[in-house]
Amino acid sequence: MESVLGLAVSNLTSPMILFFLLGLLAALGRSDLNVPEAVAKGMSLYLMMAIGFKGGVGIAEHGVDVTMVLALLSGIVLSAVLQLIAFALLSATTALSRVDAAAVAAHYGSISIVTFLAASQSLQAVLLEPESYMVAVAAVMETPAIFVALWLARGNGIRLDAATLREVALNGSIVILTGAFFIGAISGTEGLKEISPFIIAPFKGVLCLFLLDMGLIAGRGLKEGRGSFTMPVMAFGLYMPLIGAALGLLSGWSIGLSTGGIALMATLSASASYIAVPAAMRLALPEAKPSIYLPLSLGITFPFNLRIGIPLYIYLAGILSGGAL
Amino acid sequence: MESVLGLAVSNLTSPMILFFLLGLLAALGRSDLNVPEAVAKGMSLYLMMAIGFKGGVGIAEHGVDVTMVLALLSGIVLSAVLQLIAFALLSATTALSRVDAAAVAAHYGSISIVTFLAASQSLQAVLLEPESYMVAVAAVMETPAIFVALWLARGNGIRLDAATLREVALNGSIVILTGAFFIGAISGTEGLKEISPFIIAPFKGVLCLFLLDMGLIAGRGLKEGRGSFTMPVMAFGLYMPLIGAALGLLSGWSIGLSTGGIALMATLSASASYIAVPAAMRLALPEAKPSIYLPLSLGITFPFNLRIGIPLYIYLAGILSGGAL
Amino acid sequence: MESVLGLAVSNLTSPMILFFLLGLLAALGRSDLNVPEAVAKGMSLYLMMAIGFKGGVGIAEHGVDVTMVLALLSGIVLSAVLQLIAFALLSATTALSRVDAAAVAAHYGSISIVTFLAASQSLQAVLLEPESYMVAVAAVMETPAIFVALWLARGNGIRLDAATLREVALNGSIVILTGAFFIGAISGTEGLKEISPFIIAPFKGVLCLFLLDMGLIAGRGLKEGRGSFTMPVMAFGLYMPLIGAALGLLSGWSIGLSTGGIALMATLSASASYIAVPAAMRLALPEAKPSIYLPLSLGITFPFNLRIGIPLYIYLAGILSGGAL
Amino acid sequence: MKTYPKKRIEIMVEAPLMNRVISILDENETGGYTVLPALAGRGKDGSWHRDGLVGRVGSVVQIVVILDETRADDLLDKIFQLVSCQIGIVTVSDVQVVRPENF
Amino acid sequence: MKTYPKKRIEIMVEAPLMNRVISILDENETGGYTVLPALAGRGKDGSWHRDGLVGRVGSVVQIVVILDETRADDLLDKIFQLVSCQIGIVTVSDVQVVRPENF
Amino acid sequence: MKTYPKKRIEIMVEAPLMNRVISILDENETGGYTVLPALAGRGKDGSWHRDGLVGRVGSVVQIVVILDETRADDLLDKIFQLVSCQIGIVTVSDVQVVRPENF
Ligand SMILES: Nc1ncnc2c1ncn2[C@@H]1O[C@H](COP(=O)(O)O)[C@@H](O)[C@H]1O
Ligand SMILES: Nc1ncnc2c1ncn2[C@@H]1O[C@H](COP(=O)(O)O)[C@@H](O)[C@H]1O
Ligand SMILES: Nc1ncnc2c1ncn2[C@@H]1O[C@H](COP(=O)(O)O)[C@@H](O)[C@H]1O
Ligand code: NA
Ligand code: NA
Ligand code: NA
Repeated sequence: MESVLGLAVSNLTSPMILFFLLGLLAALGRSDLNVPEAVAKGMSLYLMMAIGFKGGVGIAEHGVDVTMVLALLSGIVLSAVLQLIAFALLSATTALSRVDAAAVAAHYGSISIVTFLAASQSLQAVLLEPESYMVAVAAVMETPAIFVALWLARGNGIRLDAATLREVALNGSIVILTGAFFIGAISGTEGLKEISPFIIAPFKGVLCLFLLDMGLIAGRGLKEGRGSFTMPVMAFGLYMPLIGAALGLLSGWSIGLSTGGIALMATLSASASYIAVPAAMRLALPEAKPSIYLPLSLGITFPFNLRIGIPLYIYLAGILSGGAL
Repeated sequence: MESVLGLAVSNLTSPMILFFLLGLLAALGRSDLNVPEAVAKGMSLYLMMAIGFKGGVGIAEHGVDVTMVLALLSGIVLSAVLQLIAFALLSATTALSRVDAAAVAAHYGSISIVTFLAASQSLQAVLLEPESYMVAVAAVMETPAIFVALWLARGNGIRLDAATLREVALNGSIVILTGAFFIGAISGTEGLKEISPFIIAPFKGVLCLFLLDMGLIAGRGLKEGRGSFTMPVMAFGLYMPLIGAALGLLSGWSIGLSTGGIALMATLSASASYIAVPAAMRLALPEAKPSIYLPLSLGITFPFNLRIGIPLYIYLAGILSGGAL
Repeated sequence: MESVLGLAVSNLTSPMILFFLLGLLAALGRSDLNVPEAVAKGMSLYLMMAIGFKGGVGIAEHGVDVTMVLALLSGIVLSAVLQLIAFALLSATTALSRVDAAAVAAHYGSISIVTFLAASQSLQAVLLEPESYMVAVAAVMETPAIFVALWLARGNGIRLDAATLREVALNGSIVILTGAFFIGAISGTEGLKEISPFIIAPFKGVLCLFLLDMGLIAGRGLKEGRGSFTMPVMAFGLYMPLIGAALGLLSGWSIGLSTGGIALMATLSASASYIAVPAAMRLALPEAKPSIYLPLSLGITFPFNLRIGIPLYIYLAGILSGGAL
Repeated sequence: MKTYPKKRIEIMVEAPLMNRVISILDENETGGYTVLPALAGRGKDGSWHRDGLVGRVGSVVQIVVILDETRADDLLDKIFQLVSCQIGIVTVSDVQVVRPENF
Repeated sequence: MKTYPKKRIEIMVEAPLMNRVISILDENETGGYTVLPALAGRGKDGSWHRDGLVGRVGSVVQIVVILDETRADDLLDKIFQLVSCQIGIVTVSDVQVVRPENF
Repeated sequence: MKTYPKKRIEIMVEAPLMNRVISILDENETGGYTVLPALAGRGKDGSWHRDGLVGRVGSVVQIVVILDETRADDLLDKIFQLVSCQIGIVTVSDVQVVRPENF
């Protein structure tokens, strides 16, 4: 138990978490600090390009194996299972309408790429090397939840038209992430050497600035959201990631991932989307209230994972895989 | 012939080309992936600042010689000659109006700085060092074509007023490129050392992201442009760069440039503008249709040069200068 | 006297100053060169984050001492004293209204963080290491002037309401600067190592691009401002920094700062705000004319400090502290 | 100067819906349209501000269409069908244009 | 299509004042508003352009409020008090809306 | 609240032409103007979107001028001369302003 505390404390003095806290406090204190939208979008493009590329280079170096295929399949199954669990829990414990519950559940079936990044950085700090294809797992877990949500909300006059399907499947973040993954796989170590001063060296620094912005958004979302939250909804934002992590740990362990890989699988399952899914929900389930799902995912689950979840998942992954941690 | 294939293939696995392709495919597949305008402008500022500065430092290191003066003069002459050839070909083979032909020709008289950059990177990969003043040649080839276009389109009630002249001569891209060139020349190696972690190290990576954006724009331009293109116009977009390259190779060789210098001279001649000239045409020749010249330059000639032209020009430059390539 | 010339000359060939000049000339020549607003804001966020963080790491390394406390106190006192001097001089020598004089004086009581950065870079070039807490001094000198201005302009129906106070005290630039300072102090050398490829390596290069933008704004401001300036107002923009520097030198020396620290104290006192204070004045003293205070601070005092002031202050700091310079 | 009366339809919708509205305009062969970005706003669902927004949710655009009165009603019907269950408001006002073609 | 007459108030103010105007709108329980960013402009105090602006001084936003005539006058009074001594202009015009609720 | 009738001229032109239109406004001693950026649009020459645009071609701005009826006609003439052969549309509508000065 001490080591998890140690991890959690070192996590607390890492610049990334501190910049997130700064943003959160600035927003709660009503400072006018902000990151221009274009800069925020540019950073998110950069982060996804870098992470996809690095993942692809990993594949080029280590090749494809059966565990990778299992990991991808587990990701898809986990995503669907978690979403159904989330929907059942929300229907049972909260007063949310069917459509709202479906929309919230979709966020928890999908993943948060920034949470994934933060976990990767924490793993690096404790010298654990996760499998490089975990970024591909992240990519396959991002969108299916949107389709499941439409199915869950069926019977409310909701139809899936081809246009929505295409828009969802080809949304920008999926395209850049998987595109950069394939580019990394094709251009390999050679390609990485050429652009590593851009995509590797400044990566953590950019992540700090990006997390500052996430803190600002989370803080402002929390203030806006206050009104719409009931206790059961807030509680859901805190226990759902733990359920996700538990299932993620188990499946990561059962398919034979490394300690780092198990921790990332848990993190992905525990995290909730706040970019791709909300945008898709506005298109596909416009009756669902954004004032519930956005603040819940961004203001509660995201900070929870960042500050408490990640060190815990790493610790538990270490125990599960019998590692030295 | 094998080595040109080799170059072309290595070109195909370079991250730069792959990111361009990714953008192209994303646009053709109607993905909503995009790069915010401010970020795209910021990157283009960065690229021009970096390339100008490096060119200037080269001058500070190697000094000015007679070949440099010849190269600058050749650049200007080539620009005018190519534009007249383009205008004659367009008038003879297509149904474009005089004004449209003049506008399209202006794009091919001018140059594309991103094509120039891509060629420089490919040269680096095969360890060829072009003359550092080639960036100055690029700068002098950028704007004259605009004035020639106005002269070609004369008799359509078009007058050149002083305001247009000044706007064209002092357009932002010329000012930052030549300004950074002189700053590089003044502050020299000392200055370069101070800012090289900014302008040298991440350069290729930024170029990748920028080419992703170019791919998106080219793809969207192609989709829009489809309707306006006739076969002869499209063919022009493919053979005109070859004519340009041929003349560029010859003059680069005849004035005694190095293999790298010849290849860059060919690339500049083969490339067509899609930033400075289109903006100037809207001001000076508003009757010309942007739906012809933009997609042609950006959707056809630019990808052609990037994927096929550059390796070919480098190969031919090697043969011409009797190099080992 | 020779060494100050030497410093001034080396200052003139530094890329930073040259990019500022390029911007100034481009603006005066009416070029359309510009830096997108979002990119400019992004760079200013970056610069403040980097400088704050580095300052905080310095504290983590060297600890807090009594001189630091004295330096912070001196900063606050200097800020108030300079503002009162400025107000008295403006009232005595110019025809500005009481409100305008109060607004202009507020700019000279506050500081310019970019001038501070440029001075830090010049110090680095002559191998002088200022105290790392000087960035904290900069932070405490930034805002008090705004409150003093409201008091000076009193009797014009101006009241300070709580909303204005909070907005001023929590303005974005103060929050990011002090926030990054504390984050640096908490995460220390460890944290710095993680993100130094982002916040240290490219710093000077980003500063060049930022100064290009400052040159453009200063040049455009000067052209706009021409009409509103009288000779006494312009003169004030030139002699006020010298008064500030003199007091800054004296107090820096009397509390026992190092040569670099004295030079920075002089620079802070000599510099005038052009970001935080103008924005606050529009809220708090809307009757004051922005067409006077902005061009004066940005078009006259800022370039003066950049080109002449900084080398002079460093030279004088060297003499005062009996250093070898 | 001679001017001609037209209608100005302004549609404020969330950015994710923009493409849908534009498809309707395209199908209807409207002469043209212009989309202006909004920076901030408030509606039934609370307030939002563009800066810092990572995704597109919340941010609103204003789509401006100048067109002939004869075509306005038909377009309004179609747009209203889309916007009704979504977030957004639609206004119509009178304007004069200088060139009567293309509307 | 049936439409209902409303008022469109447009307020152009400097960005630093935006939050003040919005507070007034919030206090007045206006149904909603939208803020559009401006890129450049000119007024009594000279011209400005957004690009390159580091701070927020000079840049202007246009705040659009659609509301019922019955509430317009009261709001105009309050806004005018704020804007009068500051930089900014206020215009009112007639529009038709498609859904009458929420204004 | 007492208001005064004015005209609102809105000019949509491609960004490269913006400076030309502004020069005309300046020469005409128009009291002021505001330029709003557009994000996307469609006209005779096809559609465009701001994101990803490297140069300025294609992107459109909307220039808003509030002015007195007595000065509107003259301005329209001059602007129309510039815009006629170019891409762009000009609309005029009625507005009320709160402060009558400066228009
Ligand atoms: N009365 C109004 N006046 C101007 N804009 C409005 C108004 N009501 C709503 N909006 C805009 O339309 C968006 C969606 O509004 P709503 O459908 O009420 O949530 C808001 O975010 C505002 O930007
Ligand atoms: N007549 C006008 N038409 C349109 N916008 C205006 C007008 N006058 C002023 N503005 C805008 O309002 C801002 C402040 O104007 P002023 O209060 O006159 O300095 C200007 O920067 C313009 O953006
Ligand atoms: N009917 C219209 N309504 C609104 N905006 C228009 C309309 N027609 C054209 N525009 C805008 O004006 C620009 C140029 O139009 P055009 O001159 O028809 O090519 C377009 O890109 C649109 O942004
Ligand atoms: Na999840
Ligand atoms: Na060419
Ligand atoms: Na000062």
